[in-house]
Amino acid sequence: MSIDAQSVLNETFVLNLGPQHPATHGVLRIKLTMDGEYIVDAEPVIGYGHRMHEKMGENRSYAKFLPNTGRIDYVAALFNGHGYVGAVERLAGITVPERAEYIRVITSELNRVASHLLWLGAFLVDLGGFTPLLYCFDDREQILDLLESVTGARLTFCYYRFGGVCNDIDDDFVAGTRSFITRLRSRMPMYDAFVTKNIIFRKRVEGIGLISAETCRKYGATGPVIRGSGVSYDVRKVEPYSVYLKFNFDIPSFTECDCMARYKVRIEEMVQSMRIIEQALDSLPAGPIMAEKVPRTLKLAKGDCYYNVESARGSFGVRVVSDGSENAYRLKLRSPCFSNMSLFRECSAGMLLPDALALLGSFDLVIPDIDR
Amino acid sequence: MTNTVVWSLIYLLAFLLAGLVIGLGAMVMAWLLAPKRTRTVYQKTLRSIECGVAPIGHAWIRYGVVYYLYALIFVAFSVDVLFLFPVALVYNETPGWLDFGEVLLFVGILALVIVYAWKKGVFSWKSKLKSPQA
Amino acid sequence: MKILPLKSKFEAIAVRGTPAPVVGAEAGAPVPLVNETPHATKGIDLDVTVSAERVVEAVKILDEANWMLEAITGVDWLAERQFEVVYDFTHVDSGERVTVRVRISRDKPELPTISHIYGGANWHERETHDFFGIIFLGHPQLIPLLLPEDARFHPLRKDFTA
Amino acid sequence: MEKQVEVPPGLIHFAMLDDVLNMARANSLWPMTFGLACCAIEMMATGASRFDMARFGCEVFRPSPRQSDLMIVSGTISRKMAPAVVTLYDQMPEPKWVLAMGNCAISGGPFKFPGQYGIVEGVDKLIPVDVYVPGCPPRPEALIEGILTLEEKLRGKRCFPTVEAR
Repeated sequence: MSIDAQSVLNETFVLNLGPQHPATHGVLRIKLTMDGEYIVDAEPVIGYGHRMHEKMGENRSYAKFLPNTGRIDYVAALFNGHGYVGAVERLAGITVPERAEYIRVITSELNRVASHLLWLGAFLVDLGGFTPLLYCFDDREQILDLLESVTGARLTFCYYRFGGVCNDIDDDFVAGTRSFITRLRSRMPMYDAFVTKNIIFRKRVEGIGLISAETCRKYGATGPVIRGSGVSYDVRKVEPYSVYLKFNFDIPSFTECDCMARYKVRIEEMVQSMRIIEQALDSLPAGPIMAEKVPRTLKLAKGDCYYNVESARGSFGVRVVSDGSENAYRLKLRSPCFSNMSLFRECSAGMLLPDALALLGSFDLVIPDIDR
Repeated sequence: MTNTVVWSLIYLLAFLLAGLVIGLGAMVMAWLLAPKRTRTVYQKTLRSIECGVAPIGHAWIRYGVVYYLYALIFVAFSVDVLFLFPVALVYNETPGWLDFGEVLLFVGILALVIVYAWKKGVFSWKSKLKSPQA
Repeated sequence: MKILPLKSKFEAIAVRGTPAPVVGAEAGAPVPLVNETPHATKGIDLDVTVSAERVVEAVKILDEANWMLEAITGVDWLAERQFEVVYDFTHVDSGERVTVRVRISRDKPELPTISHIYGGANWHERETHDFFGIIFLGHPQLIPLLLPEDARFHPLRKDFTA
Repeated sequence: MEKQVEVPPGLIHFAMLDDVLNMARANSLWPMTFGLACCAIEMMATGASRFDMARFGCEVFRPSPRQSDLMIVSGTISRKMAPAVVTLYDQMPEPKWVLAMGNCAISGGPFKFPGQYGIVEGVDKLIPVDVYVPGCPPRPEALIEGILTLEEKLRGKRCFPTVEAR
């Protein structure tokens, strides 16, 4: 009996890519129905990292929710803060002074580079290479030192306030950022030679995990996932917020739709972010960093509004529904990883298990961002 | 039983004894020194590991034959290496390229296994999903 | 400006359907309520209020015009004994936002599913079902998503006590 | 659940032998990769090149509970995750220790509020804990101090200098 005929009689078995697994970057569980090495059906089971952010949004005042924003997507925490603060400012009609907007852009873009560096290390550990993680963490520590000197935290920042930022950046922050950018630019060719041209890495990611632009639209996937499928949708350009209009930078997008395209998008995004930071540092205006009369306990007008930012993983949106009291009536956090992950079941049918892990790694997941 | 034969037998015996002592000794030491009881909360110590959740279904099912073929190829080559051990002992006795030629011939013939397996499609993981449509 | 053709299509739904009153809207207003809101202060370009039966039609209009589903949000208006379900759409080229709002009664919270049109809605609807207990008719797998499998409580309802 | 925290003794044990065993165990704690939330990123930073836990014996991060003897609970334990945490604790062979990293693992941290429905307030409600490392997330140096405290608990005396409060 030839091999083909034999394999038709196989039974499928169920494997748990469980809550505690090195490749899931947290507590994501995937129920894999397998036929040998091929995935018949991969049903993600989420909720193991659910931490009730939206419930907490309702039973505490607007200002008390600020520390929570650093713990939704803690790898790129400043974007959540920017989204939440932006939504409340839009509903309250607070205008943020120019310098504070620039500081927000600089620190957010630094956080994006740090998030992409952590993703680069973790993605390659998923594919089996441990050494790049040490290089990436070394670079990332430089950014954490800079951000720690200004915000006081390494990971779960709570730096933005309604109407501005709480701490001004000084000269050695600016000097440190410039020296960091020159250092990272000198190391990018090393990453390029060390990883991008590595034949083992290319064999694991090229042509693997194809996601069409139509699937991205149907599932609402945004960020590097949709930019890897040829659609250059970036909230900073398409729906400009803050002062991003003042900087010229371009949005990398590749049309191969595979893991390699998403990898190249993120590597190119790091370069673009450094361009933005440099332009922002050059034209940093003087002036106040907080809007003047922002009431201590904020009471927003009745009604709701939506504000979204381009986080490192996609478009992070906040919908604040207020009924005039000092607590939000309803706070909806639209997290990018939730939608990016929802297309995993459709895209991973029929793939080999190691390829499905490469696809999972190319999503750059943060599990509490999925579960909120 | 000349002197050298007795001595080589003693060496052989000593070698076997050392193997046994190291093998069994480690297990006995562990049995003596290791903690007797494992602290558990749900008494799930002996459950097979599935990332923290209960495994679904049982393992005795008919899964793909390709795993079995991989194991067969491994056995073929481990036997091949087994035969190379005695060759290594007497490799340098005769000068010239004769020994090298013999070893090459031996390994070459056994390498035909890979060519045969390649032709039969063992190395391309056939999948049930692909075969019905293809 | 991608929302102009949509505006007329949404009004078309209103003309054909009998103006079923939308609780909370002014009495007698045609369904759906379509009003254009400034992006700067509301973050939305077109705000459409639809009755429960029209949801699938409204979403089909947006799907044909290549809009992307961002999120489905549930809001519990306890005072008016109503649930409000808000569908957020955006367009990748123009960055405009359309919001489709539906109000359903709190005692019989049922709504037709749109997961056959937008695959992403599957998880969003399951999450809204988790938090509010809104039943999406025709949803393939309406079991708890974020809460434990055996969870029968709905935490984001205003009358939820732990 | 008895609060017996000490490692149960072996068949034969006397003082000198236990010292040798504990010294060996203290110098080679193999943590299990068990990242739940934000603290996991700080745990990775502690394992990476700058803070490098390997200098104190915690070199290898084993993914499987069978091969690890230290469970670092880093992050929030939600009620859906609690049975998995306890199952993993059971599946770890003796001698095993638990290090509760971060406020969420100690007492529920920022997510503990009246009327919360989703998290277990502290991992010591589920399994016996040896060392608590406070912080949200604790800095890598704090995690290393936690590991040194565990090693001091094993050895009986501390062989690395302590950080004097300046």
